[in-house]
Parts: sequence; structure tokens; C-alpha cells
Amino acid sequence: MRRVYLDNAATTRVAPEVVEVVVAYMQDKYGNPSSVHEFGRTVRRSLQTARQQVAELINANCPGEIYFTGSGTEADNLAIKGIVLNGEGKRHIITSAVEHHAILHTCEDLEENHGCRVTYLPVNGYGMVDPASVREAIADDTALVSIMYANNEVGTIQPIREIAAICREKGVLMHTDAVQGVGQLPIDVQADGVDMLTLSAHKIYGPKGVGALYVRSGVKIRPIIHGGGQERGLRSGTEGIPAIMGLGKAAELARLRLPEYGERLTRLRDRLITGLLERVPYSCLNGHPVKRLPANANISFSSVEGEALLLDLDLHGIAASSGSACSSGSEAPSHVLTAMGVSVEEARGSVRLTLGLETSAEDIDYTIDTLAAVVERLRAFSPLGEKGAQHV
Amino acid sequence: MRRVYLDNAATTRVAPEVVEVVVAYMQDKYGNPSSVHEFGRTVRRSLQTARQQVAELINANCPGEIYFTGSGTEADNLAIKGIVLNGEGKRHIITSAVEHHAILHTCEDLEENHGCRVTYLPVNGYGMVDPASVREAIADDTALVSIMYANNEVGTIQPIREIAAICREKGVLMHTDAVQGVGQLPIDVQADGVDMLTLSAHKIYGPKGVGALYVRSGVKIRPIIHGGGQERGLRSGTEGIPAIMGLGKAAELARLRLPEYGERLTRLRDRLITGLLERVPYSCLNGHPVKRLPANANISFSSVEGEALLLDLDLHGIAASSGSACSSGSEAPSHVLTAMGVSVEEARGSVRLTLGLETSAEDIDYTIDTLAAVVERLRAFSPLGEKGAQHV
Amino acid sequence: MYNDIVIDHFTNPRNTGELADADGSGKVGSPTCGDIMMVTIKVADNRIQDVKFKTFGCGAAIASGSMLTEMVKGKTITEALQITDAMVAEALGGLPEPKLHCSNLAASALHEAIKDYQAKQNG
Amino acid sequence: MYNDIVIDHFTNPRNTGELADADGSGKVGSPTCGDIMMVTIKVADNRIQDVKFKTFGCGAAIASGSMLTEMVKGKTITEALQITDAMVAEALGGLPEPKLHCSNLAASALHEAIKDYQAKQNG
Ligand SMILES: Cc1ncc(COP(=O)(O)O)c(C=O)c1O
Ligand SMILES: Cc1ncc(COP(=O)(O)O)c(C=O)c1O
Repeated sequence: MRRVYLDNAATTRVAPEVVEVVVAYMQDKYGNPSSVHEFGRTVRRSLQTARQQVAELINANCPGEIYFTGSGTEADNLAIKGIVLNGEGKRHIITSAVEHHAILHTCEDLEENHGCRVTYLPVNGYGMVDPASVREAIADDTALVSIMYANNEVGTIQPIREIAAICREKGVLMHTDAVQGVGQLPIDVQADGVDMLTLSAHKIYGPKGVGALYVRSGVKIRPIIHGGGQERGLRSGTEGIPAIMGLGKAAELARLRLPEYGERLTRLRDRLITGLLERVPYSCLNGHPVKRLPANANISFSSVEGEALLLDLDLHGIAASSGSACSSGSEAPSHVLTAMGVSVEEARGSVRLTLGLETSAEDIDYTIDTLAAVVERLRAFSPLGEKGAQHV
Repeated sequence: MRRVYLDNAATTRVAPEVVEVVVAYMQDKYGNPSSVHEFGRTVRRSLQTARQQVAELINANCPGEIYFTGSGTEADNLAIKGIVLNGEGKRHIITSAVEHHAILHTCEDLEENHGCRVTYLPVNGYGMVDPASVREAIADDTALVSIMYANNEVGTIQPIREIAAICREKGVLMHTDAVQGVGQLPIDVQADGVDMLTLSAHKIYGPKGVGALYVRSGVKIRPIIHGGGQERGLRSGTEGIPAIMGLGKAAELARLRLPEYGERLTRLRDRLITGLLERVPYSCLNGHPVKRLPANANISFSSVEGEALLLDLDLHGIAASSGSACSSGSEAPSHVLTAMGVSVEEARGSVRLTLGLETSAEDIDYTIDTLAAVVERLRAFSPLGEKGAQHV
Repeated sequence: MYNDIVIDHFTNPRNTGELADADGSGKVGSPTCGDIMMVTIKVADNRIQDVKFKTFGCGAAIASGSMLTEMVKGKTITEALQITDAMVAEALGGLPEPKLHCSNLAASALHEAIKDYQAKQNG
Repeated sequence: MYNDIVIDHFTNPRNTGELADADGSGKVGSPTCGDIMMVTIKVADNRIQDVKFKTFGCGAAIASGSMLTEMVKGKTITEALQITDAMVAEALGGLPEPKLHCSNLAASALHEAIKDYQAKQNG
């Protein structure tokens, strides 16, 4: 059976060049970067290289602005808690209703346990935040605005530059969770004007278990993990060198492959979206048609349930997801689609297909054929008919 | 030149069997364990295997008591903050003066920013905590006692069972940082009677950047990183699967090799200690002569300075450390030796040599010869003479 | 996640659809997940002669509907009323824990269909 | 961490020891690190004829002592007094930043030795 992996937004296969680097730092260059001897010094120098590679990918001003963490989630936590608890006393956060749970649940914790006030900005039908709403929400005690670069479920790209410009004007710090944007979009922290940015290795063909936070020089931020003072005191703990070096390599590869990579993905994505919308009646695209991640297609099919769709696709060798990969096993409709005003039923019939380095045109065509057949089969015994509940 | 790595307490070389596993989970089994499709389910099952492997190494009651983190340091932070901030309102912590900075600096943060009170118990000349002092320190608002299993600098093993029994009797939770003990000592969380235990992969021939916290079922603990709810809500963030699977394998190997491994290290260690104390006048052992980690030798040489010693050893291909590997570059005398009452000068002339899987008897003999020569050379132009300041 | 029996009933569900000349029809929905299960029955001599189901729901829901129709065909009304959701799950060789509470509506839909049939008889 | 010049002077330090018939002797300690540097000098015709050092300190401290002795030999007292710790560090091709403030005591010890010599002359 053909196996087609279309869940690259959940995680990617590690690139061979990256695997090689990870292995080298387990087997040969295994010193602790804090050690003074040669085993340690070699690794300390390498760590700086990885920092440089990540800095270049997002055009940070210097490698010292990159801090490695144990995941994108940890970087998000560090950005938000690190600013809000930095002693300046500002306790208001502005974010959006469509952020990743790493942001939303961190904000909820701050509301419940640290006396913070959080504004969750609404989005339009495409999942987009209105920059004017950011301006309106900024108050005297606003510590931080955190708006994601691009959404992990529907792929919509946010107007980050406009929002960052407003923050700059108002003197408020701006963080962006760019876990999904990095590697697909030409991100430039200086031109974009953001103060902090989160990225994660396993979304760009690096290993799981390492992320990074960009923190513009001069931004005052507190650690959430204390100890030996690694990462210039911002994230203690022996550095996860193999994974970090892998992230560095993955960042370098990502930089070299842009923008060709984005263009190729966009072509394949549009072939997939057009193919599906043409072939399957009562299907519709979620998210913005153009301002979307090159790798992301998110489509709702009336009258069928997402989990059943995924299961049938899986039995046909196609790996996809509905909403974000979520560890709770809950089947509540995605908070992103709900915030966009998509009906509960349409939300439940949504499938996210995310392309990657290894996706071929044949994979796309196989997916269109398979998905069309699967939807037809499931609709045949759906009590809602093919048009869905609202048409009954 | 012969290269001898005697800094295994700082970090170890990843075992080939472990490297193999890490590679497999980057290249073949690369799914996200939260995904519902086959790519994800395979990895979800594997994750449970790794949990089981770690559980077996420390004899946890079930795999569900193991939570993976991004480092030993993070596990220490989670244990302490997670208990103190769990909503029960107890704000007193008891720990010792010789803990790792992951514990000490976390406690300091809780003192400074969360209204906690911390008792730092003293140690005797061997670096050992008196269980009676724990009993005396326990108060009505004591949330947690955290005493390390064995010290990372001087190797002294603490009377964990006695301390745990007192905690049990008094109804106080007990955590132990066993980062150095795991893999060398036959640790059994049930027989030892501890409620939480920290371990770290890179000290047992696993990769850097992954640790684990054992939490006895029923212990109520709060997360410090929020998001997608991974690790049953206790540590959000996509699991660092390659490193976690590596930790699982490393734990299995460690279990299979005990106790022969400990015995072999003990023999080599004693050959090293005896050899050095015999060959080098005015040298003395730091830490307990018998209740010490099989891999640890920590020796002070009068009248010479540790960094110069390390540098000279390094130039002879021998990697060692003085005090704990520390990222700050500071040369303040070790807080551990200071707490043990070792004079500043003796503390500064201390060298830690920590053995590992690859250490041979020839390595030991080469090290004795080299170190004896190096000390002699440096003493020849020390203004303190070979006997050291207190003898002048 | 699912065992082979479930996958078989999901892939080749038995008795899907809606009986055109049904004697009874039942439709239930799960409030937690929004799943819908619909069962139609044909009854003769107090026995269920034919049965069909339709589902909007996850794989477990589809397999449950399919399994139910196999279990119930030929049974008397009294026997059919004794079938529970747990029995359907058991016949499927077990369902994953998070699926038990929300996708296992088949027996309930059958009971609704029988009630509908009985109401028509009495009405 | 250290450059080749430092390593050379650390490995083969020049002029180590203590002059038995010294005309001046200086000893300084770094309060931050507890390093100790001792310099003894022999002076004739207002020139430093011979010089030796002893150090309790890190690699940088040892190299600094060694380099200083090479720099100072044959210099007049006036010239010797112009040598600073920074000049020693520079002659070594630079020292790592964290080492600069604590291990670079050689010039200070020399100046103490000269003071001692001058005091003896005047006394
Ligand atoms: C006793 C002890 N605790 C905690 C740690 C920290 O673990 P990690 O290096 O994984 O952050 C170490 C090692 O550095 C250690 O020796
Ligand atoms: C937008 C976004 N933010 C944060 C994360 C979390 O990153 P990680 O998986 O490294 O914890 C993800 C991916 O899961 C994501 O898609």
C-alpha cells in the first residue's frame, strides 16, 4: 500500500543531513559545553554555530538573541511568563482566540494563578486578527501582545508587521509564535519588528524536543527553569546538544531551500485544494485562500465526521489530522474553527492535510482520489445526507 | 596522545545501542505520538515502552509514574515548584547545602518571588546530611524535603532511606535528586520510600536534553509548562521522542549492567584514589571513603590551583573537572566543599575524576602518573610550597 | 487504536441505510460529541426481520451500528430490548476508553426504534 | 580557550622560582580568586638583571608570570614600572575575558618587588 504522510504540521521526518549531525554529537563530540577541557570546549564552540544558524534563518541581529529550549511549547511559556513575571508589574496580555494551546493554556494559568488579565482577540471568517483590534485592546498595563505568525490548523498568516508596528508605536512588547511559519515563510524578525519569536525544530525536519526563543537584545525576561545558569541564565539545564545541533542544521537547510521550497509547496497545495473542491461536492476550504501557509490545506466535508475520515484515510495509508494533534483524546470541535464561526458540524468534518519535503504530485493525486472515495462511502450512510444538517 | 575521559559525572558518551534507537525515531518512526494515524500510534506505543524501561530501572510501581522532561534540571524544578505551588499552601522547603544548583537556585527563586521559606541543612565533613536534622527542621508548613541521592562533586551517598522514613512518619513529601546515583547504585523508589525522584539521561550514556521525574501515584503536583497537555498534563510540549526513546534504552542497559558495573567502577576508583594518595604527598580525598559513588574520586592537592591542574591534564589528554561543570566561568570555590568545611585553598586545589563505561585500568594508571607529575611541576613554582598555606 | 473486529465493521459496515417501509425508526444523538445514530427496523411475528442503520460519527460509532444490526436481526422484541450499548462494545471486542461514552449509541437508537414501533402498534 | 602563546608559557614557564639573593621581593593576591603571585628581582646599575616568579593560580596567572619575567629582564627600573597588567596580557596575545580581572597580577607583583628594592635602597 502507498503510504502518504500529509501531517507535516504535526511533525516532520528528520532530514538525513540532520540525523548525521545529531549522531556526531552523541558519539564523537559528547562533551558538556560547560566543561573546561577540550571535550567540552569543542561542544561549546559548536553550540555557538547552532545559534548562528538559527539566527540567520530569522535574520536576528546576533546569535546571542537565540535561546534554546526543550520545545516550542516551552519557548512560548518562557516568552509569556518571562515577560509578565519580570518584575515590571504589568499584568495584561493580548493574544488571539486561535493561538496554539501552548499560548492559550499559559495565559489561562496566568489568569488563574498570577492575577493576570488576558484579552483574547476575535478573528474573522478566515481566522485573521484585525490589527485595529490590537490597537484598541492595548491598555496602560499591557505587558505583551502575542499573536501567532501563522495558524497551525487552518494555515492563515496573520498581519504580523502591522501588529508589530502598532506595538512598537504604543511601546508594548510583541511576541509571535512562528512554529508553523518558520521554514515556509521568509521570516525576518528585524523587518517584521517583533521582540520575541518562538520556533520548534520538529516542524522543520529537525528532531522533536528542542525549540528556540528569539529575544531581541535589551528585552528583560525572567527564566522559568532555574539551575546552572545555562543559556545565559535564561534556561538552566545541560543543553540538549544533539537536538540543538540538529536544529541548527535544520535551520541552515531551511534557509538555503527558501523560497523555492515555499513555491513548490504552494503549487502542490493548490493542486490538492482545487482537486478536492472540484471532485467532492459540498466541500469547502477553511482559512484564507491566499494568505495561507504553503503547506496547509484544511477542508470541511459536510455530513461526515473527521475521525472516521482520518481512520479511513489511515487505512488507505494516508496520514492526516483533524484540527491540531491533541493529546487529550477529546473530540470537541477545534477552537480555531469555532472562533472563525465555522458551524460545529462543518468543524467536525474538517481534515487538515499538510505537505512536506517528501510530498510528490503523485501523493497529491492519490490523496484526492482516495479522499473523494472515502467521503462518498461515509456519506452514503450518514443520516445527514451529503449536503449536511443545515441543508436538510 | 592518549585521551582519557574522566568527566563522566559531567556527561557521558552515548552508548551505540542508544544511538541506534535515537536514529530510528528520527528517520523511520517519526510520527507525533498525539496523532491518531498509524505514524502517530506506533510512536505512542513506543513512548510507553520507554516509560516502562525507566520505571523498571528505579522499580517504580507502574510506568504511569514516570514523566519525561527536557533535562534533570527541569525535573528538579518541576518537583519543587510543582509541589510548593500545588495549591495546598504549604510554603516551607527543607533541602541541603550541598544540592545541585538546579535545586538550590529553584529554592532561591521560591524564597525571593513566592514567599517560601527554605531550610538549607548543613553537612558533616564527608558531605553527609544528618537524618536527625531533617526531623528537627520539619514544621507544620513543610511542603517538601529534597535531599540528593548522591553528590555530584564529592560522590557522597546520602542516608536516603532514613530520611525518607522520617518524612513518611511526619507526613511530609520527599524528593530526591538521583541524577548521579541512577545507574551506579541499585535505586528502588519503593524500598527507599521516596515520593519523587529526578534522573537525567546524559549521565547514564543517554542523550543530553532529556530527564525524567518519578512521581508516586497520588502525589498532587502542578505543571510548570502549559500547553497541549502531554505527559498527562504535567509537562506540555511535543515529546522529545528520539531522546526519550534513547533514555528508555539507556535505562534498560543500565539495569542490565548493575550491579557488576558498580563493582567494576568501585575497583577502578579505589585503584585511582589509592594510587594518587600514595604517590602524591599532601593530597587528600574529599567526601566519604566508602559511602561514595562507584565512579567518583575527588582529591585535593595542597598548593596548586584546580584550573591550572585541569589545564595541564587537558594538555596531556585527560579530561577532568574541578567542582561541578558550571556555565558561569566563575572560579569561586565549590559550595559543596565549602559546606563540608574544606578550606578555601584545599577546595581550590581539588580535582574531580569520574569514571565510566569506557575507563580501563591503563587509563587509571596513566592518570595517576600524569597527575603526580603535573602536581609536582606546578608545586615547584607555587609560592605556598608543597605543603600548602596552612603548613607554612 | 481499534481492534480488527472494529476495523472490519468500520471498513465493511453491515446493513447500512434506511428501510423504506420501516415499522419503527429511532434517532439519537450524543450531547458530548454531536454524533448521530439512526436505526430503522422491520418487525414481523414480534421479531426483528430486518434492520438498517445510519451514522454520523467516528469509527467506533460506525462499527457499533454495524455490529448492532448483526446482533439484533431475528431477535424477538423482548430480546432486542435487552441489548445494551455495553454488549455492543463487548461484541466488538472492546472499544478504546475515550470512545465508550460518546460513540456507542447503537443500542439506544434501536430501543428508540422499538418504542416507535410499539407506539405505532398501540396508536 | 587559551591561545598558543599562553599555552606555551603555561607549559614551559620561564624563570620560575625565587632568587636566593634577591634585591627586592613582591607578593600580591587577588581578592576575588585567591590567586597569589610572587616576584623576586636582582638589580644592578638601575637595571633588572634577573627576575623569577612563583604563582598559585590558574593557567593565565602562570603564563602572565612567565611572560612578565621575559618582558622585564634587562629593563631599567623606570621602564619596568611602566609595565602594566594589560601590557602583559597583550604580550600573551590576549586572555579570555573572565580571566582578565583575576589572574593577571604579574605586573603588580613586580611593582611591589621594585618598591621593596627602593625601600631597601633608601632605608
Ligand atoms: C546532582 C545533579 N542534579 C541535577 C543535574 C542537572 O541535570 P541536567 O544536566 O540534565 O540538567 C545534574 C547534572 O548536571 C546533577 O549532577
Ligand atoms: C503554532 C504552534 N505553536 C506551538 C507548538 C508547540 O511546539 P512543540 O511541539 O515543539 O512543543 C506547535 C506545534 O505543536 C504549533 O503548531
